[in-house]
Amino acid sequence: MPPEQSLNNLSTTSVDLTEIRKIMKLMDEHGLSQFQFEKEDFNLKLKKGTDLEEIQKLLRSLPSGGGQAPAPVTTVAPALGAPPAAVSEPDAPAGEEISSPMVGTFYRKPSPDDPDFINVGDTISEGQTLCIIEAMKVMNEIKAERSGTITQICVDEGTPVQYGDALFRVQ
Amino acid sequence: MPPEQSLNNLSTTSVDLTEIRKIMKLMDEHGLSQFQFEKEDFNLKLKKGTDLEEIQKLLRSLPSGGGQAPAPVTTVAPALGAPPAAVSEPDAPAGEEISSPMVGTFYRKPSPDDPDFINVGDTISEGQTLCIIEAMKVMNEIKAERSGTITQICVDEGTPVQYGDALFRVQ
Amino acid sequence: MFSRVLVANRGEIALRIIRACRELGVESIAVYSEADIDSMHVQLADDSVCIGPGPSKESYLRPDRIIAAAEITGADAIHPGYGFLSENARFAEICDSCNIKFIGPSAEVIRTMGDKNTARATATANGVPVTPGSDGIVADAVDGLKVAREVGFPVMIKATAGGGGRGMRPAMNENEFKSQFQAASKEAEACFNNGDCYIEKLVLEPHHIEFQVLADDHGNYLHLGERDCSMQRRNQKIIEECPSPLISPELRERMGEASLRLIKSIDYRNAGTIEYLVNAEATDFYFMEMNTRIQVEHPVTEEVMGCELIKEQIRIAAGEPVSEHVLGVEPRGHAIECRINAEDPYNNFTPSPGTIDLWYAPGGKGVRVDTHVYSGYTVPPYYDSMIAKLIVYASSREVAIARMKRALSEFTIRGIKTTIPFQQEIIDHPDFIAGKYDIAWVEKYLKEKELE
Amino acid sequence: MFSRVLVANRGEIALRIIRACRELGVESIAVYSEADIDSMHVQLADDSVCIGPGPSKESYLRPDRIIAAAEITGADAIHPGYGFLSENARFAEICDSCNIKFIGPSAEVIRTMGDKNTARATATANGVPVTPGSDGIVADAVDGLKVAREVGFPVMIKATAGGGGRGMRPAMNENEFKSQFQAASKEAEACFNNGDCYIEKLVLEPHHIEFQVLADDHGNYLHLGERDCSMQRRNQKIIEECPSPLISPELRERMGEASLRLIKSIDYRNAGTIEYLVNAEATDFYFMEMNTRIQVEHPVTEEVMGCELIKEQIRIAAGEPVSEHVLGVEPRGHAIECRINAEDPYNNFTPSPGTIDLWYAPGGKGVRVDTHVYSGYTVPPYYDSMIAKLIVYASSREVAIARMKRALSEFTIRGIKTTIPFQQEIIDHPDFIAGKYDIAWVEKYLKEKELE
Repeated sequence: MPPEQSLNNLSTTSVDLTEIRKIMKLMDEHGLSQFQFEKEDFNLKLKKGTDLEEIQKLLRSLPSGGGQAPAPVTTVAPALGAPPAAVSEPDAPAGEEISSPMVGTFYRKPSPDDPDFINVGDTISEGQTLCIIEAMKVMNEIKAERSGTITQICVDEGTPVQYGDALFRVQ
Repeated sequence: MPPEQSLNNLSTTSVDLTEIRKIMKLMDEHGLSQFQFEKEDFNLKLKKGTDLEEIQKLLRSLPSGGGQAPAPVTTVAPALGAPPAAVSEPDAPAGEEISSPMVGTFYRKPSPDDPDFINVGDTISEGQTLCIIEAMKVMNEIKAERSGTITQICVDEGTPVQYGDALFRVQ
Repeated sequence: MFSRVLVANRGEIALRIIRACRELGVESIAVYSEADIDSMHVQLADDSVCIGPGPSKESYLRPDRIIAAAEITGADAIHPGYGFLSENARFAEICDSCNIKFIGPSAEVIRTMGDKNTARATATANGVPVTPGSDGIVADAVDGLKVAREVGFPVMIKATAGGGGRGMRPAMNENEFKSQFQAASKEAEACFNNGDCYIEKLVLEPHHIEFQVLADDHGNYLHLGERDCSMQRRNQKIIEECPSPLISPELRERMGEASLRLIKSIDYRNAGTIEYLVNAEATDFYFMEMNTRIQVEHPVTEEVMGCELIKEQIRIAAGEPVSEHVLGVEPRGHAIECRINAEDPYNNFTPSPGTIDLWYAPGGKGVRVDTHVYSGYTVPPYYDSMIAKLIVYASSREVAIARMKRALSEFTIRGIKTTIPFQQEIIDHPDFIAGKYDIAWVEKYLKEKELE
Repeated sequence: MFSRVLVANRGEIALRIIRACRELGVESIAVYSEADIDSMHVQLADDSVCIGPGPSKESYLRPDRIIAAAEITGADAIHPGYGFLSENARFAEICDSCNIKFIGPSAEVIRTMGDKNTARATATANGVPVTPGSDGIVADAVDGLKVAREVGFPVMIKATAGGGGRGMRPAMNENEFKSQFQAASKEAEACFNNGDCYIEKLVLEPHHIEFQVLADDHGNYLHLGERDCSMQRRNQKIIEECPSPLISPELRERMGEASLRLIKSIDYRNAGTIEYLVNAEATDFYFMEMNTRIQVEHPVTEEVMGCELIKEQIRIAAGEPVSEHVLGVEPRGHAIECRINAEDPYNNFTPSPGTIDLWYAPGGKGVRVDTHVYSGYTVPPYYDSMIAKLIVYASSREVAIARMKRALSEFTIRGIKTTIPFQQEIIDHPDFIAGKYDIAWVEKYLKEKELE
C-alpha cells in the first residue's frame, strides 16, 4: 500500500500534518505547483502535478513521421528532436532578430541579375527593403521596421521560410 | 519552436553548452537520471525522464472503481486515494511490525469463549501463537518468530487481512 | 492518388486526417499556429509549417498563408477538416486556381448549400420537406389561420421585425390562434413599430437527425445512415449516436431517399451531411441545412458502418470511386461519441484552458480516442474547447451505454476542467438510457438541476 | 449473473476481465502480488487483495491464497485468465468445493484435454485428423516403409530414445527411406543404446491455425472462425491475425465442423481454442491440442466477429446462453495483433524489465490497446514480458497492415526495450504482406539477418 509507505516516511519527521494540509490547500487556491521552505534544519518541499516540462520534451522528441517512411527532406520544419541550428549557438552574432511575417520563399535580390538588397555589415534604415518573400506568386517586399546594422543573414537564397523563422539579425 | 526557447534561456547564463552536452552524453551512457553539481555560486541540476514518483502517485489516486458504481464497502483493500488509518499515525507505537503471511480472517482467540492469545504489553517468546488466520475453513496459527513485548495489535477481531498487512508491533 | 496532402486544420481532426494519409501511403503536412507547436498533429505529420500566431484569423483562417505553405512543401491537395475554411467557397476557388485539389465539393456547391434560402429552395424543388409555412407575411389573423390549417397545428406566429423572443407566439390549435396572432402582432407593433407576421410550422420536441452522404465522380451516390445529435446545449452537440434510437427503418428509408435526391440534384461530390429536424413521434422530417464537409461526429458512422470517411474523402477527391466495401455496406452494432471539452460543466461551461497535468485515456475493447493532447500538453485559449472525442462501439445500444459509462469512469484528466462529469450524468440518466431526449433536453435538465 | 468476480490473474488480461465485468454491471476483485501494486488492473478494479510477494509461485500460483481472497471479499466466481491456474484441473475442483464458480470448463474436461495422449485419442475417435504415423515402434525398415506409404511421404523417422535432434531423420520419398531409417536407428543405437524407431507424417512448412469455440448449458455449440498464429519465435506467438490469409472457405468449413464435433463429444463448456497444424498447400489439417481457456490473441476474433469473448465466458459460467448477436455472427473485415513485449529484439530477445519513462500509445480509428501499463510504470522482472497488445481492425487485410504500420510508428515507449522495431520489420516484409509465412519463418528470417 504505497500511500501508507509514503506517510510512513513523513511520520518519522516531526512535521505537523495539519500544517501541511493547510499549505496544500493554499497551493490549490493559488495554483502553485511547488512550495519550498528552508529554516534551520527544517526543509519542506511540496510539489504538485507531473514534471510537465520533461514530458513535453520527451514528446517533442518523437521522431517526426515515426521514423517509418523515408523522411521527406525539406528545410521548412526543423526536425523537432534535433537541436536548433542558428540563434542559440554560443557564437551567434548579437542583435535583434527580424523574423518572417509570412510563409513563402526567401529571396535576397529583386531578380537573379540584381545585387542583394543588403549584406552583413550594411547599415539599414527604417522602411528599407531587406528581402522578398514569394507566396502565391506574389513578391512581398519585407521592409526594416527600425534602423541598425545587419549582423547576420539567417536564411539562404531561395529557401522556404515559415512564419516566425529568423531572417536577419540587426544591431 | 520550444527547443529553441529553452536553449535560449540557458544561453542567458554563462554556462558552456558544450560542457552540458558532454554531461548529458555521459548520463545517457551510464543510465543516470539526475546530475547535480554545486561549486561556489554555481549550481547545475540536470534531471532526465519524467517525475515518475509524481505520475505514479497521481495514477494511484485514481478513484477505485471510477467513482461510478457505489463503492463496495470492504475493509480489505483501503481506498487507494485515502490516507491509511493505522500504522503511520504520528503516535504509532514503536516496534517491529509482524505482518500477515497469508490472506484470510484474523482471530485473536482459538474460539469465541476462549481468552485472547495475547494482549498489548504481553511478553512473547519465539514460537508462541499470536493469532489465527482463517483461510479456506482452515485455522492457521500464526506464531512469533522472535521474542519481545507486544506494543500494538493492528487488526480488529474477525477482520479480513491481506498478505503483508501489519498484524502486531513487537519491541 | 495524391503524393502530399496539406491538412488545413488543427487538433484532433488534423491528426485524424494525418493518420488516414499515413495509412493510404500519402505524405501529410501539418500547418500550425505558434500556439499549437506542441499539438500531436504537428509531431506526427511527415512535415509541418508554422503559419502564424495563435489567433485563428492570423493563422488557420488565412488562405494566403495556407496556400503558401502548400506551395513551399509541394502539396498537391488540401484537406480542410471542419470549421475554419472548410465551407469557404472562396478558399476552394483559390485552391483550384493554384492547381491544388480542395478535398470537398466544388466551390459552386459550397456556395449553393451555404446560402440558407437557396438550400431550402433546392430541397423543396427536390421533394425534400422543409418546415412549411406562409410565403412571407400574412395579411391578418384570418389569412394566417388559413395558412396554419394548411401546414397543420401547432404553428409558430413570428413577427418579421421580432427578436429576442418578442413578437413570437406559438398556437397549439385553431381555438387559440386568433388571440395568439393578435398578441404577437401587437407586441411587435409596440416594440418594433411593425406588426407584420408570418406563420411557420412548429416542430414540437424536435430531434436533430443528420444523414451522412458520399458521392464520387463515377456515378456513385450513397448515404451511410443517420446520426442522432439531439443531445446538445445551445446548439453545441455533446453526445452523438449511430443509429438513432428514435428512427424506424421505414423513416430511415424515406429520409435516406430524400437525401440522395438532394445530392443528385446538385451533382454533389465528396462527403457531406444533411441535417433534419424530426418530430417527437418520428413520423415527419424537415430539412434544416447541408454541411458540405466532414463532421466532428463522423466516427460513430465509421464504427457502425465499418468504413472510413476521411479516406473516402481523399479517394473521391483523387478521382477514385468509393471503396467497394463501402458501396456494399451493412450497419453492425451501435456507436456513441462524447465530445470531451475543456470546460467547467458546473460553472456555466466556461472554457478551461491550461496545462494538463495527467492524461490517462480509457482503452480496451470497443473504445476509440481521437485526440491531439497528452500528459503535459497545454490547451491554448484561442480555439474551441474540444480536446478529445471518446467513441465507443458495441453490439447493441445497451452495451454501448455500459461501455461509455466504463470508459468515462476510466478517463482521468488533471489540471483542467472537462465536460466528463456532466456526460457521466447524462449517460446515467433514465431518459438517455431509454433514448428519450430531444434538442431541448439538456437545457431542461440543467434548469431542473438549478431549481433543486 | 454473478455479483462479484475475482480475477485470478495480472496484467492486461486482468484489466480486460475487469473492464468486461464493469460493463456487465458485475463487481470485480483484483488480486495482486507485492510487485504488481502499481498495475492498472489493481487501480481499476472495484476491490483488490494483495496475495503474496512478487514470484508467481508465492502469489498467482497459490490456489489457497486466491480462494481465501475470494472468501474474504465475497466473490461468487473466479476468472482465471490465461496461464497461471487457468488450466489447472485441481484449482477448478477447489473452486467447486468452495462453492465458487470457476469460469471455464469442468475440471474433468480440463484434465482430459490437458493430457496429450487422451486429447489425441479423443480427436481421432471423433474424426478429427491428427498427424498420422505408426502405432508405436516399427519392427524394421521394411515395416517402417509400409507405414510411410500408408501415411504418405514425407515422413519423419524418430527414435523412441532420441533427443536433442539425434536419432531423427526425415524421409522425403520412398527411395531415401531405407537409408534414412538405418541412419536414424544406428545413431540412436550408438547414442542411446536403443535403435527402436517410429514413423510420423512430416508436415512441411506448417501453419499454426486455431479455432475459437464457445459452448453453453443451453445446447449451443459454435465456432467463431480461425486465427493464424504462425508468426512465432520459439513457440512464442508474435503476431496473430483473423482471418488467416491461408485458409480457403472450404477448409475453414471442414476445420470448423471438426472443431464442433470435438467439443460436442466431450460435452465442452465455455470458451476454448483448438490448435491445428495446416500444411503449406492448405489442404490438410492436424489436431495439435486444445486450450481450455481464453487465449492471449482472442481480441482479433472479437474485432472481426463483433463480439466479446470474455463477456460470453462470464455469461456461460453464470448459466446464461451465448448472446443472440454471437449466435448469428458474421465476420467483417480483418484484425491483426502485435504482442508488445519488454524484450530487446536486437539482443536475442532478452527481457527488458524496468521503468517506463514515457508511454505514448497510438489511437484513432481501428486501433485497440489492451495494457495495464502507463508512463512511470515499472515492469517487474517476475512475469512474462508482454506489456501490451496492440490490435488493429480494418475493412481488409491490406488496410489492417497499413494501420498496424501506422500504429507501431506512433507507439513511443522510453526507458525499456520492446519488440516494436522487430514487429515493424515483419509488418514491412514482403512475405508478411503476401501472407506467405509458416511457423519457421521468424527463425529463418533471423538466421538470414545474422548472415548479412
